[in-house]
Amino acid sequence: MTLTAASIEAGYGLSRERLLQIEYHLRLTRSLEERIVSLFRQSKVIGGIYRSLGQEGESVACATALDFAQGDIVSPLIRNMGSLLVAGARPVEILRQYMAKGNSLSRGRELNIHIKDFARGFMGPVSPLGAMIPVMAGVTLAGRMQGKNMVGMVHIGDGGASTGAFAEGPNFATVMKLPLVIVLENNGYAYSTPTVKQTLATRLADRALGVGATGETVDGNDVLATYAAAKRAVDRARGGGGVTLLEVVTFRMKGHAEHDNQSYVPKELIEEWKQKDPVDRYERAILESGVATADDLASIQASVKHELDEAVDEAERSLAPIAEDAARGVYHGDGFWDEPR
Amino acid sequence: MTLTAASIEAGYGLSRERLLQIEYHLRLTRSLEERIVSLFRQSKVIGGIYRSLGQEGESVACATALDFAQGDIVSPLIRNMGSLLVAGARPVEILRQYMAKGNSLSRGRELNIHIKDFARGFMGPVSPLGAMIPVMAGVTLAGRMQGKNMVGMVHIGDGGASTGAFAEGPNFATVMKLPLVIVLENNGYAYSTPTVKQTLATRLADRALGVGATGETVDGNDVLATYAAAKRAVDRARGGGGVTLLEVVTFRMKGHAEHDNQSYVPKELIEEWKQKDPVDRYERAILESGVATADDLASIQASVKHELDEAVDEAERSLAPIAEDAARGVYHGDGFWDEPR
Amino acid sequence: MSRDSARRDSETIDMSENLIPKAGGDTFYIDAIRQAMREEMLVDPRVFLIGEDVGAFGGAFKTSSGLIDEFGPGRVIDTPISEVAITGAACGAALMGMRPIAEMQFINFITVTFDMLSSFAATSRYRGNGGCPIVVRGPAGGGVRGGPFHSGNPEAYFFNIPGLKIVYPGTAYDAKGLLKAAIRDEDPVLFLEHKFLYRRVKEDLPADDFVVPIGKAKVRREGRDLTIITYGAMIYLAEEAAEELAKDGVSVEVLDMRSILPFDEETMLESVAKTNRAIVLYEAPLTGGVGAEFSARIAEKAFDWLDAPIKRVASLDTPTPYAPQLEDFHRPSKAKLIAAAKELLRY
Amino acid sequence: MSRDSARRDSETIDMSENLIPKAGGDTFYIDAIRQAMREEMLVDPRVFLIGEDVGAFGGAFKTSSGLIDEFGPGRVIDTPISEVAITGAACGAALMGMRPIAEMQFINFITVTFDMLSSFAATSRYRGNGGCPIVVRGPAGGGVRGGPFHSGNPEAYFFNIPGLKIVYPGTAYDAKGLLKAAIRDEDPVLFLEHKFLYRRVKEDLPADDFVVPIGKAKVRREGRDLTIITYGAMIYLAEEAAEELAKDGVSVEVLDMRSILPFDEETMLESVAKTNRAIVLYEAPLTGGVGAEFSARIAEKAFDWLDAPIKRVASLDTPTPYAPQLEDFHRPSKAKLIAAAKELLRY
Ligand SMILES: Cc1ncc(C[n+]2csc(CCOP(=O)(O)OP(=O)(O)O)c2C)c(N)n1
Ligand SMILES: Cc1ncc(C[n+]2csc(CCOP(=O)(O)OP(=O)(O)O)c2C)c(N)n1
Ligand SMILES: [Mg+2]
Ligand SMILES: [Mg+2]
Repeated sequence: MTLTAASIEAGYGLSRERLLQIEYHLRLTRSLEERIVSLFRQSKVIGGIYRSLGQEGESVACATALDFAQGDIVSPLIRNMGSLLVAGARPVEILRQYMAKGNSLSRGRELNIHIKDFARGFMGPVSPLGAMIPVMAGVTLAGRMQGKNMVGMVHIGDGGASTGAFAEGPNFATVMKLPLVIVLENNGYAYSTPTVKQTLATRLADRALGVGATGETVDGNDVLATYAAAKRAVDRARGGGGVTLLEVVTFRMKGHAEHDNQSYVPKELIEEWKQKDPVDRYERAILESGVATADDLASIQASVKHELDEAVDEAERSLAPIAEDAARGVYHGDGFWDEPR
Repeated sequence: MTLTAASIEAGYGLSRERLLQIEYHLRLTRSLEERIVSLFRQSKVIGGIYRSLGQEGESVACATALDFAQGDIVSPLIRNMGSLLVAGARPVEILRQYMAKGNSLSRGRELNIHIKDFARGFMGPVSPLGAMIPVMAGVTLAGRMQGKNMVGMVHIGDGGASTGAFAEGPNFATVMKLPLVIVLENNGYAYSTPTVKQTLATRLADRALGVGATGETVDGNDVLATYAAAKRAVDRARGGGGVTLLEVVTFRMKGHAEHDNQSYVPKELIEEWKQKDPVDRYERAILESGVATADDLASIQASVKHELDEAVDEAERSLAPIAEDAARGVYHGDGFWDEPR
Repeated sequence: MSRDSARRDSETIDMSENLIPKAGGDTFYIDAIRQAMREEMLVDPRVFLIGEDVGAFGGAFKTSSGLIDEFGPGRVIDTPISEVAITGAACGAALMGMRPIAEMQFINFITVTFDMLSSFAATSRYRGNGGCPIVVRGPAGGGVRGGPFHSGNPEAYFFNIPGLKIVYPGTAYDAKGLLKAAIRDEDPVLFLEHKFLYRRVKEDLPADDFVVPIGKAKVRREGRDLTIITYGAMIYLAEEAAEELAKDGVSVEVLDMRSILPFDEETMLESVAKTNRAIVLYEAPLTGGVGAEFSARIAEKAFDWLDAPIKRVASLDTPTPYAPQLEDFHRPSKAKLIAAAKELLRY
Repeated sequence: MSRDSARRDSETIDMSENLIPKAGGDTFYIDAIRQAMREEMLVDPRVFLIGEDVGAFGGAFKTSSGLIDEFGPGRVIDTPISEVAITGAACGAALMGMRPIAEMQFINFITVTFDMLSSFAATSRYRGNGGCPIVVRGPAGGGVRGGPFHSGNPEAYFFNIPGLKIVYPGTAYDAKGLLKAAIRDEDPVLFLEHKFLYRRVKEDLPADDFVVPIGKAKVRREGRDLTIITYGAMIYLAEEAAEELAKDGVSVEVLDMRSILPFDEETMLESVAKTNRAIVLYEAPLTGGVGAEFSARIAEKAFDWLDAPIKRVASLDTPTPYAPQLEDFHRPSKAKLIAAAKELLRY
């Protein structure tokens, strides 16, 4: 079946404008990470980098299925920078985090994408894997109490799904019929551990069965299919249909962090997944369907480059935090968080 | 289909002797609990009582499927006194626990069935629900390392199955292909919480799917069926087939503990389950199949009574612990656990 | 733990009942807790209760009895047995502007969700993730023959975790006032309630709304010769010892810290400056208990005032044993307290 | 946390590298840990290692690098990301007579399994459930720009839990000797290893088997005027301060506690009896840190010897911030230590 702009619009409910928006977010994610890597090499990034190369598709697709205007909130993991960008986090905000600047959203206290802004609809994770599932259950519980029509979306990895914190969340959220979408990213590895050593389950979405949630598995490198599955889950949640555990199958194309050369990953596997690159596939799809021209893509890339040039400049110009501030803002009442930075 | 001694022998591999042994353990469990209740009313029991009335069948049946001579180990929960008795715990040992005697297995430090003896093949639980699943995974892991052909069996309730500790266990044990049988007792309630408020899963055994284990559900009040299912699971474990999550469906006929009059349980439900009493059903089965006569049953009950009379006497004669001992036996090296009591 | 058996065992506890106000008082400690929750739920729609069996059943100890009838299952929420999810959901709701109260059926099970409280709740504000105003409460304390897993005093586990607050009231008044303060607080508060006191202490409470500010200690008894610094159920043991020492002409000041994090260093130091002798008394095991911090602060900041070493009286460094004989020996006792006092006074 | 970035940031850390033995030494702290595991696995078939990525990958920090080649996947066991299961399985195996070493990828994640360690492991022997000789180890400590979740010093969380042991070595020798002692110990031991020291301290180690007994402190530097009581990576800060104070003619004794539970009260008191002044130094936040207990013991048992208050120098009462400027301010510094010392000396 050949796609056309009209068939995509009909099948996925995505206008040309939104399709180009997706392309923009895909490119923005990929390019921003590349910038971070080069800043890292210049010793301008504090701490590690956790790449989402080859997984940008699912982050962007899933977050695109949310309706932030309705108060939806996404809680990404470290490899979901794309979700943050879709929710409206600005590249400079992410760069300031990586560079531990005093005017970063966490004011230099926290790493990479550990940032939150409910007004825009995002909350970064804490490091202990699994914890954000219960937390996002609470976010959606509160949303319901407050009469909001919001949906929560929370990401977890194939590895993180082995934690007890993760496990309590879906059961709890499901029995309370909360409007929560849990995106389980099966990207083949958790650090050096392949999924087959993480669990004997053949389909991670089957965990939904054991708690009475809806489970679905989708090719996470197929942006449109992932969007469609995420949209179904979001609609189900908003419609009172409860929790969906959406397994997106993808692949971590880089090591766990920058220093890890992923020597433990068979070369052929990397080659194989390179062919399935979500950005390439998506671009082919929108080109072939006539949604976009090569010029459109070039102009998106140019504007991404321009945006990131400015963002990097702005981030580099940002000041380091004031040492004495380390003592403040632990508890309410000292005014720290009310002061501008 | 009418059962006969021969059909039971053929179908279940249970000889008349073992069938009478089961009957003995069922009656011993039920009667021992009744003794504990009456000691409680005389203020001779410290702390609470957690009855297994109406659930004795599954405890006894599952433990009977183990082979303690091969080094199998069962980790019961509070309502699995029957498992302990099958494993060879003596009634007086359990009474001394309840009465906090100085010569109890825990020397007065621990409650009810929180006792352990690996030589006989049992280890009572800690109170935090779910914890024993990982612990028993480790027991079987060690067994395999030591070249033993042992199987572990661990019990958890419908409520306890909502804990993160529980959830980590089956995945961990399954991916390591450990010889572990997890008996999930769905007895309708966790304290005051009915299973429908615990989870939306319709079949708790489905949790097995999400981790790649084998799942099975059985009528826990049908002693023979439960035995058969447990035996399959034990054989699977011993044969290298890994973890089974065996859901036994039963009903908690009493409140959570002695002070709880279970006002929250619909009367009809209790009536309904009374009809399904596992001991009654089992006795009917062995009577009707000709395995036992009414005289056999009477004589078993008489010997249980006799045994318990003596056990109660012995427990009552046991001394309270020595106060100063409270300071000892926290760490190795002070000799406390080497001294006789 | 059945309530009856707890009651039955009370005679063996080294904490004489006669010191506990009974006559005239009409609000038990446990009812003070319920009142605080109820009143805050009445005035603040953001407040809700979440935990195991807290709804129609009213909680294992009946602390929330009746609340579901008044506020419905939307605000008195029964949960699966999932402490991580309960506290995690409370955190998420708090970030959304709600004021959740999460009940642990027994405070011991707070250990299950240690990570959520230490990693998520405690750090949330500091990390720029926003204030996380949850209350986590549950029955703590021993003397009820609860054995190793139902007698816990976990305050020290959380004491080195900046971002949390911890309170441990010993009276019905403080229970109500501190719980209200905790619910209104902008930061996460662990509210430890002593199950031995639930139905043993009662007093008349003001009809009007009141709070007990977090971080303020209370001098329960004025004295000149020695200060006993304590909190929770131990305040009664301290008063009992003070009473007995008074017969020998010794004037003991009893300081109820009430709040543990933050704690009222000022009042503590003032008292020691006056009496020049201090005993720190607590129910948890000695080593690494929060009383060590109290002692360390005095040793640093009131050194000049000290006429004698700072003593501590606490439980033995063991888990809580089950048998009454063992538990009584394990716990602080009046005898140990008086011996410590006499030693200091001889100094 | 990439190792490179940790290294890169080392210059900003207030812990001068020149004090750290380098020349001649050939065994890094991290290699000492691996050697201890390897040697114990060689002589004792009961010993095995279990944790995330510990096998072919050799662990996130490469601490177990090569062990799987020597001992196979049956004894160097990769697990799912399940800290409760890892430590729980270690407990179960220990009860069966094995000697498991459970690795936390970062020590912070030990909070996830707090219940297993506090409820199960710590109480096992006392409850009659049998000794539970597990070792739980993992990279602790800050100064590596790890931010709030990769810089933890969790020793105080476990310090009020009788039944556990806790050690925190600061040198390669002690790392090896204490880990061997921990593996051979009959009780559960938390072994905290300082990730900042992994590849920064090295020394020549004896070729023969040796252990460092748990519970024994070590006087690293003799002095007459003041004792700095510390452990972990802070020993270097203490020595640096001692060095600088020596220029002013002040003679500082540096006591490395090494073991935290049990700790060497005797050596500590002896030192204070000699110097009459004490500073307790630790890397965790001040309030509720284990140093409070050290201080409290001195205040009770060495009171007569004290010529001045007992001071503590520790991290600020905040989570660990990420930016170098913030983290450095958060942590104990030589300046703070020297200021505290001078204050005491003026006393
Ligand atoms: C509870 C917990 N244990 C261990 C870690 C250390 N850790 C960080 S990321 C990671 C691997 C995560 O794998 P996965 O969940 O599959 O996510 P991916 O990296 O593939 O995106 C580990 C083990 C952690 N953050 N939290
Ligand atoms: C982690 C944890 N949370 C709470 C409790 C308190 N508690 C003890 S038994 C119980 C109910 C258990 O229900 P279930 O697992 O169904 O077992 P049943 O009583 O029905 O046999 C609860 C909530 C506990 N022991 N552990
Ligand atoms: Mg992964
Ligand atoms: Mg149940």
